[in-house]
Amino acid sequence: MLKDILTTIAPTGTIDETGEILSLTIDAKDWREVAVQLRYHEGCKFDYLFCVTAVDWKTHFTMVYHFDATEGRQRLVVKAKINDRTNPEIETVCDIWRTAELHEREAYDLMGIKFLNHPDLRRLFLTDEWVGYPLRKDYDDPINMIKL
Amino acid sequence: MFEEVGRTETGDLIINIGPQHPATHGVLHLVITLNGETVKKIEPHLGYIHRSIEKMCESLTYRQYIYVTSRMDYLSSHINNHACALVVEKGLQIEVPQRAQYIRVILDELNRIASHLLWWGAIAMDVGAITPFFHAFRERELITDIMEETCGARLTMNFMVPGGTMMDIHPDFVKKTKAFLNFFKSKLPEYHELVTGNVIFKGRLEDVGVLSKEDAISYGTSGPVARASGVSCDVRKLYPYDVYSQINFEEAIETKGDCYARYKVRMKELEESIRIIEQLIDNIPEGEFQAKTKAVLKLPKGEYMTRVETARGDLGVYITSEGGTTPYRIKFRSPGFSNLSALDHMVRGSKIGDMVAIMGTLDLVIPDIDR
Amino acid sequence: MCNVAYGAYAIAKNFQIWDLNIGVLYVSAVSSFAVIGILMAGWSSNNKYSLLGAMRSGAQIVSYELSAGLSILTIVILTGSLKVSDIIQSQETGWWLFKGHIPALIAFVIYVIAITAETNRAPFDMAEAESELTAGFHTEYSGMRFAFFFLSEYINIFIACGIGATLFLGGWMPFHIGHWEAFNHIMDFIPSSVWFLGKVFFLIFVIMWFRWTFPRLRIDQLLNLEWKYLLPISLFNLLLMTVVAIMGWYF
Amino acid sequence: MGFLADYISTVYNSVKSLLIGMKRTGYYFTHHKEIITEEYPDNRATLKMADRFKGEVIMPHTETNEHRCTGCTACELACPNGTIKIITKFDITPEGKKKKAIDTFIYHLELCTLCNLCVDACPTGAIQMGQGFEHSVRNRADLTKVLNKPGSKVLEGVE
Repeated sequence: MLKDILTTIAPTGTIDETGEILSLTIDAKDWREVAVQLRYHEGCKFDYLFCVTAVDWKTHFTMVYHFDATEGRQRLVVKAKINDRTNPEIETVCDIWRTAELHEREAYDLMGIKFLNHPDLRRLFLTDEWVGYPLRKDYDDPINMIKL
Repeated sequence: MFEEVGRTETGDLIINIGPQHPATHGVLHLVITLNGETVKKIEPHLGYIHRSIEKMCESLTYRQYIYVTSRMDYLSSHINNHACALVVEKGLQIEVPQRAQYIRVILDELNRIASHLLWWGAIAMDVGAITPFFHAFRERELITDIMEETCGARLTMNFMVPGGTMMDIHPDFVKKTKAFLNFFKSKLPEYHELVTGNVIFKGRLEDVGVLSKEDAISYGTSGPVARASGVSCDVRKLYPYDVYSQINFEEAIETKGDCYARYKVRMKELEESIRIIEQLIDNIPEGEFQAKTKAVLKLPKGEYMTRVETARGDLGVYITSEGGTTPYRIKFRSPGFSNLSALDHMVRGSKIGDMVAIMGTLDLVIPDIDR
Repeated sequence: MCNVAYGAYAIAKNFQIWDLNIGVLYVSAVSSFAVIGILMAGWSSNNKYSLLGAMRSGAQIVSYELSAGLSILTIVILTGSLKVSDIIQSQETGWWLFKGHIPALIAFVIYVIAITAETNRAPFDMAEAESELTAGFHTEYSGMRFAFFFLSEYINIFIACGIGATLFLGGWMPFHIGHWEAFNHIMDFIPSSVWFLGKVFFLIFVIMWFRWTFPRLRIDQLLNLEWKYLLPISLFNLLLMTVVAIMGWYF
Repeated sequence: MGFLADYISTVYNSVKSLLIGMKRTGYYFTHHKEIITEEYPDNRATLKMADRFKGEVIMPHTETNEHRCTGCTACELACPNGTIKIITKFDITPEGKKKKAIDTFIYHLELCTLCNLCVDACPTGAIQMGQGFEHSVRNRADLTKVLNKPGSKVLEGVE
């Protein structure tokens, strides 16, 4: 069972079965070890990283990773909670899933989450001089078209 | 970034393909390091048409946010709208009438044909043939006419609403669609005569930009790109939505992973789309085209993820709801963005001409990448 | 520049400015100047696309010159003369394309391919390759300067097709069939200039036809085609034609 | 000899595939009846758009200069872009009651994405999608339109 495996590889995490996909919530510090296990553990083999996104909860951030296993056809959502709002940091996984490289750059660009050990962490969409991270809830756009 | 333009320390040439360049089909900016004609490194610079759709959607209601998504992947706007409608229906547990499901799927497949046709013309144009483009647009024009008659617009239809479709189909819809299918089936052999069998075309695409199965999975590619590498990833088969579970069709899979395999997958998908429409078009059930929904839609607190198969691959819509009328956070996992990440890996070591062919077979739509 | 080549052309019967004794050699020599223009234009633009385009066209034109030259040689072997008027006169009884059997046919096909490449037309338009190099060597040119490039390109096509028409299709010679006297008489009524221009425009039409139909080759495939296919075939063909000419196996 | 046979068959097949392609383009060169393009500016008089074509939002008026808009602002709320702005006033009915009615119905065509949500939301069918599509103007302000005609009233009986 996937649930049992998840409790062994992430003992500190909480598992939520209410949603349509099984979801695992962990702390950002444990993310790297859990990620390696998810990719290579016999019972998981989550080789397809479908979606990487960050959610701003005003007090903290969560990184949301959607996984697919192309062989076992099981799905999983992993939420890594980042408590430090002023300087959010999490380990990169772009050496495990190559697609994460661009997705993490996008999250850095729009949410301002720093991915440690990322090979090329730069702004992706916005210019290098841009101040602030637009997708954060407290971001204020001085030229707001709707308000004008 | 602009200091790089010119030459590297090792004497390699750096050239910019884009933002305005015939090969990029939009405002994609690629910085390419060249050694002679051979590509050493390729680096995408994005954001020229980033409209921050995700942020915009946070202030739009669940009825309103659908229209914005037409502007993401404008070539398969119906399918994008479909994904957005599905996620709301899933959250509110709305039962969609059979008629609406049929109409949606038919329109999806017509949209897929139109998108692949444009791609077919564009890839031929990329490798230098001119005539196929006109052939493709002749057929595509008929599809846009059908769309215009039923939805009122040719490209950004906004025809889906949560719970069904906005209007019923036009009285001529069935007749015209059938006429189009017959016409298209008679023209499809010409496509193969003109392009598929052509020795120059084959030479340009075969063994170019090979993406192995492991890499295809690791780079998170989806749609025709992944299927050409042997990854079974058709969402219509894996996680069927609407009436796809009742339809008999095949998933086009090739194993070689080169540009020609991607070409063949898309050509096969054209035929499969015809098959799907043919199965549905005669049996559109009578009844309502829209389920009764509340005037104000409020998604219950929670997280929702829907995946649909667009013409480019696997589009995921991820909504975090706090129970209000607008999404708290919405994320569009666009297929083009993940496919783009594999570009550098595929292009390295090949010629500039190959790069154009690889870009063509990836079928990138830049608004989809930038969102 | 390329207009100099027109001097040696027999546009109609008894209408030739300069019937020099190395006419064909002269025309092909002058028409291959075009590559210098392209190279210089590409290099002096100070633009990387242009530079790449110019380098490509240099490699391409120089190599395709070989098989074009060899195909011309096959006909020169048959006629035994480089003089334009002699070549046309030798086709009085029939065009070399028909009289020279299979070797002449092969030479003709190779010649058409080679001149398509030499004049930078699709599917060999590597020098401009709009989807790769935006416009190649003439990216930075506009207005009259751009027009000059295209004028020279089209003039070059006309010249190359003119040589083809002269060598293989009998120049201004009307189309005659054996002993059909009445038919031959009717053909003679058509002015000789119409015959010549008709043949040239037919060849130009074929080259344009290529352009609609074919995708562009890649630079390495382009050179492969020349060095692996066209050059060996035309060398072999030249040998074959020599045998045919020595044995007198042509009409 | 296998090598030579391969070589020759490669050449043969390549040339054949090229000739097939040329046959196809040659066919279309000589058969140019299948023209499906429209000669747009010249056929303006006969041009007929599809019935549902979404060109702009219009408000139909009857001959007696009456429309069906009650000023309920459903369209204004439905619009995702803030395209519609309704300014209401209060009419005095013959019985002496106050009745809400529109003063001006402002429509910003420059913001409109023609998504049809306002027409869908309208309870009285007062606004429709029009067929006009030639919207180019010299001044951006010209795209801001007032849809109700001057002096127009609500049609009797529309609530």
